[in-house]
Amino acid sequence: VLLKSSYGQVVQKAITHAELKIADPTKVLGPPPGALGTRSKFETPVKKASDISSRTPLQDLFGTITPSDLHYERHHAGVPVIDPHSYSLTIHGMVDKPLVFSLADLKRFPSVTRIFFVECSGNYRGGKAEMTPQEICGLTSQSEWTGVMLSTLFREVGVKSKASWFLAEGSDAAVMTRSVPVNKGWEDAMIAYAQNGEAIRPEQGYPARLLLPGWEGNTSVKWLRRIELSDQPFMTREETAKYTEGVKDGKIRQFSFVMDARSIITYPAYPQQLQKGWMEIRGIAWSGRGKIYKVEVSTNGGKTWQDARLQDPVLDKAHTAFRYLWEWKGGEAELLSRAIDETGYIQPTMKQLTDARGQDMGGYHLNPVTSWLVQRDGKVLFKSEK
Amino acid sequence: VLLKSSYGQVVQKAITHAELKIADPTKVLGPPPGALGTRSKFETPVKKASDISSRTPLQDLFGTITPSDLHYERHHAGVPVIDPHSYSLTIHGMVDKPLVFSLADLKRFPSVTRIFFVECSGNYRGGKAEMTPQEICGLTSQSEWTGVMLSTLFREVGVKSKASWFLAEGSDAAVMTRSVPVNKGWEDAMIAYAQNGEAIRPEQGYPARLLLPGWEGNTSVKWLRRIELSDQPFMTREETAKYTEGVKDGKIRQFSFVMDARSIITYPAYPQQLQKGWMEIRGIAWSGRGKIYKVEVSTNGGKTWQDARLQDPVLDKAHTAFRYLWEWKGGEAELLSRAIDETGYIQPTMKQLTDARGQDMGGYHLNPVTSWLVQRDGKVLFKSEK
Amino acid sequence: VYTDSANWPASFGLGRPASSSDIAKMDLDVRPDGKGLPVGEGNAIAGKAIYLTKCVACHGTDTTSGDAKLLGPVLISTKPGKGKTIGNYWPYATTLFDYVRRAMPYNEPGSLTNEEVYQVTAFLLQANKIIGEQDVMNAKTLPKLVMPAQKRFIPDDRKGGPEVR
Amino acid sequence: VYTDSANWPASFGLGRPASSSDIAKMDLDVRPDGKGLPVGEGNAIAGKAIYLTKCVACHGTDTTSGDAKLLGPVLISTKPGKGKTIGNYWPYATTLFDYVRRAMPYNEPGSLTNEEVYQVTAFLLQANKIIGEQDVMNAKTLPKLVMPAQKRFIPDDRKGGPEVR
Ligand code: HEC
Ligand code: HEC
Ligand SMILES: [Ca+2]
Ligand SMILES: [Ca+2]
Ligand SMILES: [Ca+2]
Ligand SMILES: [Ca+2]
Ligand SMILES: [Ca+2]
Ligand SMILES: [Ca+2]
Ligand SMILES: [Co+2]
Ligand SMILES: [Co+2]
Repeated sequence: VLLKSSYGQVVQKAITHAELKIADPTKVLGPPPGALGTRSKFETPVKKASDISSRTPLQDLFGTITPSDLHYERHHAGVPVIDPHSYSLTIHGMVDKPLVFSLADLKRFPSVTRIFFVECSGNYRGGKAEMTPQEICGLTSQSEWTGVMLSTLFREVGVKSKASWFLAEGSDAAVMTRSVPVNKGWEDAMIAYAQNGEAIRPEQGYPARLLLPGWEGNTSVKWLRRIELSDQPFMTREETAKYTEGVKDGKIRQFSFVMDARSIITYPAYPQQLQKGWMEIRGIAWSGRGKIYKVEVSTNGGKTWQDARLQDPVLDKAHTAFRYLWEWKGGEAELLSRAIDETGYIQPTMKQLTDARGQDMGGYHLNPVTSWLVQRDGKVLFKSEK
Repeated sequence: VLLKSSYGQVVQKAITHAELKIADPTKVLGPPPGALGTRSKFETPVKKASDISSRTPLQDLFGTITPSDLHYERHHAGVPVIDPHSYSLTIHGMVDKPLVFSLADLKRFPSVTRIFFVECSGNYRGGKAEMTPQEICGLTSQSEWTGVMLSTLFREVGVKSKASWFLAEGSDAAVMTRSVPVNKGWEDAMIAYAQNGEAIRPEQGYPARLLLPGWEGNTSVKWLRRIELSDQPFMTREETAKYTEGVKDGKIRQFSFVMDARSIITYPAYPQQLQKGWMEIRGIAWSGRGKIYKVEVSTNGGKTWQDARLQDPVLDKAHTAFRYLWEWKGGEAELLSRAIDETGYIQPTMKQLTDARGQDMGGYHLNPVTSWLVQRDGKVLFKSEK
Repeated sequence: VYTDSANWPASFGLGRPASSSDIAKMDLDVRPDGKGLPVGEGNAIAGKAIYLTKCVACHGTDTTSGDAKLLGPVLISTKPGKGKTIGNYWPYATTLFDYVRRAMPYNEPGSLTNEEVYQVTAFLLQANKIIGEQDVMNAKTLPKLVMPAQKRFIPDDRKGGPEVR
Repeated sequence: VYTDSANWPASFGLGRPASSSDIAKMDLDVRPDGKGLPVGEGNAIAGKAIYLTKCVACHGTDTTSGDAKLLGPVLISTKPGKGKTIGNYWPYATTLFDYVRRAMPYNEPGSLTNEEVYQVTAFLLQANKIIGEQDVMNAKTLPKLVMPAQKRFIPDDRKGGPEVR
């Protein structure tokens, strides 16, 4: 039935995609413009959730931006509900003028927008052949973040010259805390209130969070309510009992903040079924120490390596898409990628990591080269090193 | 009630944000990690829909990426439902080898990711003081697009040297068609299948669309099913009866593809209520002819102009965030911004446009400087020039 | 700029050849020179009957009140100042055939036969005083029509730089 | 790199002064030197009672089977090879007070009084063989404890460049 109305009005307001069974879409009017777009019903990318985290479906993504609702999650006591009108950020301790900022205050300061990744330092899983990129290292995601530089707020409160660390505290039920060297605060720490063009999502710290570009995700405290300047670290549970890793001689490495360079091939990868012919091997590479300088790809298990093409612009501390043309003529193959960052760091193998750190290195800061085995029948399997 | 389970499991799986009434979020466990993130219930950005289009809420956005579900919509017969498995793109006409590509085929070709805006050439509304940026010019949005360059497909089908135009045809119920000079195809046209990291949304052309960076949105045919190479334009309805504009002496300007440089202040803007003190005047600037070279801001109705700060990286044919620090001490003010692109084009006033094109210039390609009147009481109103 | 094809194979071997019948199935366009026009023909008298059944509800007639809320734009008007219409704005008659065939009637796009499209095209041209009631529109005659507005169309003269155009 | 503060005013005048009571309300942290520890005290005997009421369901006891599916990590274990526990991994006793006060019990975080936190902290330290049953934990004694694992902690020595560390 047609509704008469002014120019151009269309009529099936109530019909959803799912109800439409379209033989020839050129013959049937579709739904009119709406208030919010949708995903195609043929596309259902989802995070893979455990009790304590959920992982970004890297194998389903293109380019470098992670859709906000697919950003990985890691929280220690669930996602708090925070009313933006009662939200505040208090900065105190070794400062001249302790101040309380409302969200509106934060938004009036000079702002900055920057694309970079956030990665959990526990971002490695192995152990079987049937693993997707999401399962192996889906605890990394990238957004366009907007907020105020922490240095701008430091200037406002007058951070004392003797202050060497600050405590960042969240207002989730874990009241999450981490100690951060003041230098990082002056350098490039950001208090972000927006993500990918809109208000930051609750799972990512709504209404405002700390962001320490290139550093392990846990330090980028979400739902940030307080910053205390100090002349020593606070030795919170997360920086002592957690997020530290065994190294040789029974030692435990602490304050291992930076995420080392890494890459993963996301196509082809398990569970894709390969077809013969030309294709583009694709993946992402990133480094917490700066820009990706180069990504090398091997299709023969590391015997020879070729340079992949990097997607411009290559940004600092950002997921960088890489691409490499390959013709699969059938037969077995082993696909690897390794990232090299601008410091000259070369993504290591698992063996190199174990050699350097010892057998008790635990699960943090593991960034081994990932290897995919292509079988004769086109099956692609993860070659787990553990 | 607690559910016993393995390490770290939390318990309120069924409780949604809306049900939670949190006094102190540090005292209540939140919901655990999930398969898809959500918007905060305190944030409800929406597109403003008419019968034929819906507009991006520019005043609610930060940075430069438009969340995919807030991308503006303009379609001529609704959003078609297209099964990606039966989708195909046929390229024929003046080519050596007419070919039919499946979506899977398109995705195997060398791919490219690029951030740029798409804008409707009818993107101007005026007429009253109570208008938001969304209402004035919300028919522009920006995404990170991924796809195959049309030049790559041209190479594959062997476009004949005499071909000078191509027809792009959609598979919506309007079977939308536009003629495009072949040069644009070789230069930077893209067949995109992904947007902001994931499959392109139905409203933006799922599963694949043409994208002509910097050109009026209508030419970037969505739901692309066919490209025909020709030695002349096809003179479709959209490039004759529509998307043409009257200029002086009764003439009608046709094939006016490029979107001229433009900017708009999105904060402060109607309906914001200004508070005295320092703030950042913010907006976006863009040009279909290349990079934004400069944005100038005036706070006194155009008497004096200052350079705004541009957000890095400044990308080609891309929404570029600009920022300018301003202290409102009370009293009246008039805020303006003007974009200057790398060709030296300076965003004109409405009067300059009318002077150049005459009174019958119609509603396409109107990019006048936008002016906001700040009243004594802090109200911000649009100063409509028409 | 965006592709470095130096190491590409001559062909990626992707896609399948498009057969003539593949193409014919979707090759819907009509060019100003008549390329794409199908066999068949029609005149305004036959077209009027179709228009009054399938089009008038949304597009009205010359006697429809200017205040009427129509779902579609006015197609028939001899009144001056009626904005962009077929008679005063459309540069090519072939466009009318092409557009009606692909997109109209709005609620049942693609439902008209080629014959019906010729007929209703003839009717709209006649109602807009381009042709007479008896004139037959077909693949030969339609491209020959010179529309009143055609001479008004000029190519885009904007080119960047300081000048506003 | 990201801010050009050349033309900034000395202060943007945004935010309001934080009063001592504003700060006191949320100043929850405890440093290794004891800064932040509140008045109050407790010993392991009192702490055990709390533990058995409010903690044991999720954390078990030394006799809990290794196969038990616990909601929380094992806190008390004298068995070797039990992974990272308070006795063999935690470098500072103050961390225990700080963490329990802010985050435990998991289902009712922030519900313990300072006195209770001292008590349960004492119990966990005693159960992990750091202190005796009668030792009183308070703002004076707690920072003085030297935890067995403290000497194992070293700063990060990774620094980019070709060497894998
Ligand atoms: C259900 C409503 C409806 C019916 C029935 C309908 N139309 Fe339309 N028509 C429209 C709408 C709406 C538009 C504008 C579409 C757009 O702008 O994309 C339109 C546009 C047109 C145009 C282009 C007008 C211009 O100035 O650009 C022509 C020509 C046209 N219709 C012809 C016809 C013919 C011939 C029929 C019958 C065979 C028909 N229409 C039946 C709603 C209708
Ligand atoms: C409802 C379950 C539950 C209860 C009750 C509970 N806890 Fe926990 N506890 C947990 C979980 C889950 C974690 C891990 C949290 C994380 O990793 O973020 C934890 C972590 C801890 C840790 C840190 C362990 C480590 O190795 O890092 C300590 C210490 C602790 N709890 C003490 C207590 C004390 C003391 C009580 C009682 C006053 C208590 N817990 C009650 C679930 C519980
Ligand atoms: Ca309408
Ligand atoms: Ca670490
Ligand atoms: Ca669990
Ligand atoms: Ca145009
Ligand atoms: Ca054709
Ligand atoms: Ca403190
Ligand atoms: Co509120
Ligand atoms: Co299907």
